[in-house]
Amino acid sequence: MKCKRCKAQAVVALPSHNTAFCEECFYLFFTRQVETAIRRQKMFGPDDRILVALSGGKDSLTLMLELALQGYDVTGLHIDLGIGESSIQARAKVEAFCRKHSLNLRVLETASVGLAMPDVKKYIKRPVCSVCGKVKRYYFNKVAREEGFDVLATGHNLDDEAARLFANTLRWDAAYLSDQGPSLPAAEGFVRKVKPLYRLTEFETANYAFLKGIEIHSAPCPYSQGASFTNHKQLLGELEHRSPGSKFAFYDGFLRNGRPAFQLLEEEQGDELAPCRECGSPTSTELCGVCRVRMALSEKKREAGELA
Amino acid sequence: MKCKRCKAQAVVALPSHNTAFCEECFYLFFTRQVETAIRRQKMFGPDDRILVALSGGKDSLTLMLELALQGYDVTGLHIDLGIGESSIQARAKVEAFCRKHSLNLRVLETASVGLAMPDVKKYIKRPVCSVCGKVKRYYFNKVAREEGFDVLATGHNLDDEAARLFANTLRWDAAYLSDQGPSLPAAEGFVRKVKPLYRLTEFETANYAFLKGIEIHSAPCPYSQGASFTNHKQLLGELEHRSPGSKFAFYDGFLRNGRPAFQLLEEEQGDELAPCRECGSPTSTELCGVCRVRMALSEKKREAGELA
Amino acid sequence: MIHVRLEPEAKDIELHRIKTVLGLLNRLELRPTMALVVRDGCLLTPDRRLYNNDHVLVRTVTSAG
Amino acid sequence: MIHVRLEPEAKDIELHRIKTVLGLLNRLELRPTMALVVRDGCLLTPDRRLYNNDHVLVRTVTSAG
Repeated sequence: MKCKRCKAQAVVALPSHNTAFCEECFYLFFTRQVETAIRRQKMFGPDDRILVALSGGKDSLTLMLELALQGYDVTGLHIDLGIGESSIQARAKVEAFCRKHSLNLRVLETASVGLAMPDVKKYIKRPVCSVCGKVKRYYFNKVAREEGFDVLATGHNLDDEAARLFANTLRWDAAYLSDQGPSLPAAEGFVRKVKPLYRLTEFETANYAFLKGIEIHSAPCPYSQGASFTNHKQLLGELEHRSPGSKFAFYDGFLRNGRPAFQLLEEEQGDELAPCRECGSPTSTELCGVCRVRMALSEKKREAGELA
Repeated sequence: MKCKRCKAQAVVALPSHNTAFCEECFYLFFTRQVETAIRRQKMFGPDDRILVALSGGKDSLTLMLELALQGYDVTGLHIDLGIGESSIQARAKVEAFCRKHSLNLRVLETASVGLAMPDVKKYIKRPVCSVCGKVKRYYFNKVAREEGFDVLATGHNLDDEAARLFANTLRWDAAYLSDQGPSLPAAEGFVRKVKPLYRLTEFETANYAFLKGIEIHSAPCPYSQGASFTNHKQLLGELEHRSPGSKFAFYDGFLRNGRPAFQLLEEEQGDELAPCRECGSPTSTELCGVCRVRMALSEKKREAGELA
Repeated sequence: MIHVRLEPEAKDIELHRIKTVLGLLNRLELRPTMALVVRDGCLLTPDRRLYNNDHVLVRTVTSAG
Repeated sequence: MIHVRLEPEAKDIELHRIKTVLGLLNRLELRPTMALVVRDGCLLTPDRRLYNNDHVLVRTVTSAG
């Protein structure tokens, strides 16, 4: 297979775009997809300060490197969840990556704010993955706001976004469907959130990470019950295989024609948000979810004699 | 496997309902699903005159028989498309079925109104399946209105409805999504349309037809490019297999939470309908689709020297 | 060995080492709710045993429309 | 015969009668966009030939999160 642009030996074949590229031309393709995402979804400009959520996986590190190469002002934020060897390794990968490429990095340890995940798993009855996701989103937003960043960027790719959309659609969850997308504007208490890789598939980010020599953290979290949305990703993968391009068409069509309907519905019926009485973050209840978990955890640990 | 109700040898196992039935108890289950559909979706009452669209397939004949057994006032309408041996066989099956069960039947030949499908295929450049569907819907509605029926019933089952919904959702077609459902109220120029089998799967209607000894017309139409929505049915079948009940949940959730959003959107943006200047049927253009096809066909045939 | 009539394809095949309806469906790559399985005019659930020289009808249910 | 390293499972297997990357992916029941295939540090497209005694890395791309 030859590169469609320069006719050299191709290293990446992309059926959904009906094309194939050599390494250099693949970078060009990749960069243009990110540029198009940033421009069309009005994500940010050259003067914005961007906080990039870094888990250590291929997508977040790819995003960080690509934005830096495009000249944006990026700072990484890694949240250390304190889950034994897994968290230690993920953090080490992120730190080595940022050192190698001379990129700014902040690390926040959830244990330091009373939310070590092993404690959550031990004392809180709710599914740990759901609490963990909530805690991460909360602190990404909090750090971005408190340190004056203009926008929070995450490494979600097209497969992540399409699988999440598929799950929300199967349940017809109007609230989520009104509020899912690659670029969510700032709102009272929430920093702007963007997903510059939403036009690129998992396969494309994996190729980029491999070609750029990014050492990724790929061990699954020991608490995870298997990959989230994996079934949906497989079904959508099947659909894409039979009809290349249909995954992007599904997601893009939603942004154009689906989401507006649910936004209209939510305007008529949606919950009002008000500041949490503990931390000031926007919430539809009096006390926000993260403050509730933090308080419950501290009480349970006191009962168990682990706190003074 | 034993019947969950009476402990006799089961003949039908239904994973989505986590149950199995003998023949008699399966009929009871089937009847109750149809009764629930009619009641919850306010389809019709005991005094309504019901026109049932009969293609000759298992679903339409099953619907006709079950409604007759429940004591409803039903009349069948078969549309003879004039497609050679295929149409002859389908019509023969429908006529034999109605004779056997002493059911009222009307037959309309599209050739008699200038719309024989072989001519459409020969002279009209649009996909014949799309024109054929349009013509059938048009005459089902026209006969129902002109002959004073209260409601038109079609044999669409849960798989048909879920696959169509899936296709409309993948494209996020807001107009179709605002207007899909098992019970569409009468509107200016349109008779009420209902799908009393929408809670029953293709597997369930196939079992019913087999057990009732219904001789079905199962040869595919010679013009068809393979079964419509078959890929989508397979994907949804996979989803259902992994998570029994998810097909109905997808469709039912749409009716509760998805459709209202698109109806709201269409109220703000939708096309206005007005009577067709030729036939009076409601249309968003001056001349309705069927009249346009009929005129084009008659002109092409005149040019070809087939009409005076 | 069992004799299998496939519908609507109207094709006859013979299969070996099949012990149950579920085994037959798996061999044909059909999910249990994708086909009716009939022996001597009676519908069979997936758990039913099949025997040597059984004649079985397998009718897939997806409508051809 | 070719030697295959599977990631992220960290498993080594050997496969026979494989002539192309596509054939390798098919044998592993992977669609072409579900995995990277690497030989001597270089990415291979599905049409590339594989040779006897090749050492190949197959890394599935679906993130484990």
